[in-house]
Amino acid sequence: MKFLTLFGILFLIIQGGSLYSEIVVEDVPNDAGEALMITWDLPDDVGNISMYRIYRLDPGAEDYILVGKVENPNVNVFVDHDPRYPLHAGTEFVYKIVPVDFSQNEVESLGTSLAVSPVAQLFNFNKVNSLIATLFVFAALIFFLNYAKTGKGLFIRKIAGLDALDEAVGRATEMGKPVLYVPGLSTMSDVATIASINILGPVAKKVAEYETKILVPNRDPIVYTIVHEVVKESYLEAGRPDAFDTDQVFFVSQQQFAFVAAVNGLMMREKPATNLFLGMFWAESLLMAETGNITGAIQIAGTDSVTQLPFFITACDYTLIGEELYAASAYLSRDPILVGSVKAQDLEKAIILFLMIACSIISLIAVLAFNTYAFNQVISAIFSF
Amino acid sequence: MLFKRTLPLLVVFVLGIAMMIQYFIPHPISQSFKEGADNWIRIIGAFAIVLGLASFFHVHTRKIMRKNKDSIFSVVAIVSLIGMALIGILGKDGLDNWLFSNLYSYIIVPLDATMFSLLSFYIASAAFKAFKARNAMAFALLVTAIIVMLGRVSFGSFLNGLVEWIMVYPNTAAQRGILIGIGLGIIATSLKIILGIERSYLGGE
Amino acid sequence: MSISTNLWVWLAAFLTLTIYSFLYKDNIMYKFAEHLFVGASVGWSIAIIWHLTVFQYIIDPIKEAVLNKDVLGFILVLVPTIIGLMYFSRFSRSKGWIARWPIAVTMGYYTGISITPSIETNIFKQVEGTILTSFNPGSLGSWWALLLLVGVVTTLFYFFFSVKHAGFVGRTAKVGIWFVMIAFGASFGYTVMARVSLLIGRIQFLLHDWLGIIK
Amino acid sequence: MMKFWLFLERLDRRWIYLAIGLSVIIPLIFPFNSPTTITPPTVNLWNYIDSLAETGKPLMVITDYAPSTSPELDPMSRAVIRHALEKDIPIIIYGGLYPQGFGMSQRVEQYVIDEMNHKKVNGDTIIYGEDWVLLPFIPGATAVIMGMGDDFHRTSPEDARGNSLSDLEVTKDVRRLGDIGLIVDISGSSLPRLWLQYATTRYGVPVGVGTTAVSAAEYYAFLQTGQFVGMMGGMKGAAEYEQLNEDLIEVKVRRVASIAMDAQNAVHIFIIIIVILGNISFFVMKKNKARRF
Repeated sequence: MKFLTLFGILFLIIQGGSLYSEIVVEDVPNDAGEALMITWDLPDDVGNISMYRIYRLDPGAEDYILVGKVENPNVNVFVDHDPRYPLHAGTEFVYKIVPVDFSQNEVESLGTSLAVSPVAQLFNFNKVNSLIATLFVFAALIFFLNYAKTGKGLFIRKIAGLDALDEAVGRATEMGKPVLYVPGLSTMSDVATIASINILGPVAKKVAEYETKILVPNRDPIVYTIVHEVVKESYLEAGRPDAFDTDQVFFVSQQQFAFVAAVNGLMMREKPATNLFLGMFWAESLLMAETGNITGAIQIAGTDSVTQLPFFITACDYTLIGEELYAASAYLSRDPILVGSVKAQDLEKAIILFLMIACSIISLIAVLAFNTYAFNQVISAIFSF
Repeated sequence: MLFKRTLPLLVVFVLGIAMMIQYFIPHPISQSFKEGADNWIRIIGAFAIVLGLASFFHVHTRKIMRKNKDSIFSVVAIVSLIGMALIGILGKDGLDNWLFSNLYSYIIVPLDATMFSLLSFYIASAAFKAFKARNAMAFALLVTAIIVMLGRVSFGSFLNGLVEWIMVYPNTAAQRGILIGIGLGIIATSLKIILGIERSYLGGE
Repeated sequence: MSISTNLWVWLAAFLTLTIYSFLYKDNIMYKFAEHLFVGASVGWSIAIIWHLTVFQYIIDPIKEAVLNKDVLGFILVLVPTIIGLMYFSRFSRSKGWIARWPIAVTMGYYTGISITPSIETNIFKQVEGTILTSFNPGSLGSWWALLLLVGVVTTLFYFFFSVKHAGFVGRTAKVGIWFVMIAFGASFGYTVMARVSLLIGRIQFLLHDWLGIIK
Repeated sequence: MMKFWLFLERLDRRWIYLAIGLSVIIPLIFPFNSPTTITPPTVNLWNYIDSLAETGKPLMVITDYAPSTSPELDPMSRAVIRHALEKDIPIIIYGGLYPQGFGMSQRVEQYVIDEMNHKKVNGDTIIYGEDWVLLPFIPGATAVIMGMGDDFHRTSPEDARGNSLSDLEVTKDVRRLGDIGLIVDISGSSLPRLWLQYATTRYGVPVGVGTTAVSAAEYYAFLQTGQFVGMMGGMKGAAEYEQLNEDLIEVKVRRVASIAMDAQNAVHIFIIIIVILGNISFFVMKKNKARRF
């Protein structure tokens, strides 16, 4: 259909636009077939026109319906994409453009278009950049997973907050007090929650080995279900399945501040020696961390919530900033495969750095030396969607 | 083993890849697949609350059984839960029931807002206790915080330009750096889950 | 203006004060309010899930499918309902693993949809905004844009994990940490006002709606 | 002196809590009218609204917020509505695209009417329908803006009290969104951008914004490009608007935002002082320890 319209346009160009009506309807690409673009030639008496009304004839309908208007007489393009008058892929629509003069009367129509149907695409070409990036990330991960199997290059730089985990759990053991672990306040939809669960496994195992108690309050019931299994499993791995008390991991409330009220109360009453806040947090970050300060607990936090990082940094002893939270499971386990994935992340970072610097230099050279903004358009074409 | 581990991992893989691919396909079939998946997740998630409730009742009945001075509060929690739920479910007009909405507006809303407002006390005490110029970087943090706070009060408007500059340049720069790192972390963690490399969430064998 | 005669307002005021009493120390009034809050909020969520999810997404669609003899529609609601019910296997000691199925569906869904948006909003958008597209040595703005680029680059260096933070990498990452600290100080100072507004709101409630001292 | 620093070093948090509580309560009961420096975004908004008096076009005030942000945003709605009523600019009060906003607009309306009717200067009272109109909640999200853009009366045939819009003085000539002089969206969310995108870009109605202190940062970019005619940012913005009302058109009422600003100033200054004192004590103690060992 698209080709037909293209031929139509070519035909009109060859004919000088005189034979048929000059209204061209084209499919808007890269969508679900929900939009059409209509263009028309401006009439000779533009000076007498105040606006255009765009009418559409739907298949099976008897009358044209008004789908929109263009209030500038010098504009000759309209995109029909209005949820009130939806278009459907595969059905044909006919358009009519009617100019309106300054006394609000409709004058003679500019004619009608050919019947055109919108097309639903199987691939959105505007997103080809995201696709390439996704494929690249995939490839990098798989490459480094295989590389990791050779056992080479397992170095990870020091992450102070994670080194302190051992000491923090040890302190709780010495004091005979529990460890409090809050796996964030979000659901599984935040990948930070998954990262936190990956850290919880080794931490719970260590706690079980030290014969200490771990308390894990939960806000989301699905997270609760998963966390419960993870902690139970860790006790099993540590060889102390009988020490696991099912109420150690519990559900509190889905209401954000009700959860905080309960956790703050718990901190005041149980006085955990160590508080670990890892995952996704919102405004409650400081409410919990300050209460933990009052009870004198050693606190380690980690989140990818940029707005809450400043509060954790001020109120906790150690804070994992953003990506450090995601690198934690590799750091703690030193599992070659997980370390490999951290290496893949580093490669991606290096490429991003290179792109940022190289694009800046090239576009500056282009602008300053050759006075052209062409490269800037290339950049925005690459990174926008 | 097949049903306990292999097939669930396969489900994660297939669904993960499918959700990724649908993002690139604007066709209505792909759109309705996404809508269907959204609905499924909503329905499946609704059942998990029952496990949450079981945990809630288990914890609190045990506290009541223990019969110490705090047992009474567990009674409060259970009674208010059951009361609120019954009024909301059985009450006339459903969620618009006057008692249900009054309980919401005069119990939950003020408690929520007051808990939230505790932050204004804690933000002050955290600043006092933690903003100490222990080293050059801590000094940088506390000086910026003071400048920005001064710029926000009525007679600090001479600092407006500086505050805006801090927010727009150094602040944005650091946030961008952190955000890019987080993006890579999210992608890597998601891929590890999809590929079955990280599987601790499934529990043991 | 005078003291409120509405009992509901008195209840809200009482609860507000019990929460503030926690600032002094943990006490029985706070414990009461805390447990009331937790219980009532879970009860509230249940009512909401009952009306909005159970009815809107399960019971009504099933009814509709049965009435219209729509087999596909029926199956499309029934299957997730069965998967959801699998969570209940956790109540059994030996069949607990069945709950892995709904968990697997949830994990697959969320990890699958998180990847591409992260590429776009966390990476592409941030990179595009950072690249220098023009530079005019006479304009201050250009130098600030350059500073922004330096800030992003150095901050990213801090997140290199598989390289030792020594020498060039170490020094660059250190500059990045400076940017991070300044940013954190700024956001901290910037947020104070919003938090104090919340307290003002509560105090206005107490003094105006409840006690009627202020207009 | 040493004792003082030692006291500070070991200061119990509860003294700080008490001081913060008092810094808020005292100014609310006994306002001390701290000076307000007026910034360009607020002046621009004020001037634009003021100039509507000459065109006779109505002003639409949208209360797009929920109770949680009302301490910051209510004073803005009140100040803007006061301004328009004083200058006889017809006002359409609208709760915005979400149901919660309607409750907010009702509350603000009631407050301003009470205040105006108490005053009764020159026996000049305000009349519903001639001076202002309250719109009901209309479901349909973005489609509502587009509907208003094409045909205002068809999208919202009646006001919140059941009168037909074509019978009311304020709205009878408002056939479409383009007949409105200015939209002021008061919101803590990203909704003002939606109004900008549709109302300004599609229908050519200028938009001004009132927003929370936190969101204000992201709107500066839009002000610089001139997409918004002006902005009130946070309580301070509202206080500035109240100041302009008082200075330029002599509105003398209780200045809610200015009073809240007193509390804000007190708390901010208090935090700055204790942080500085805390650092001095930190260094004095450190020096002292060094000397002792």
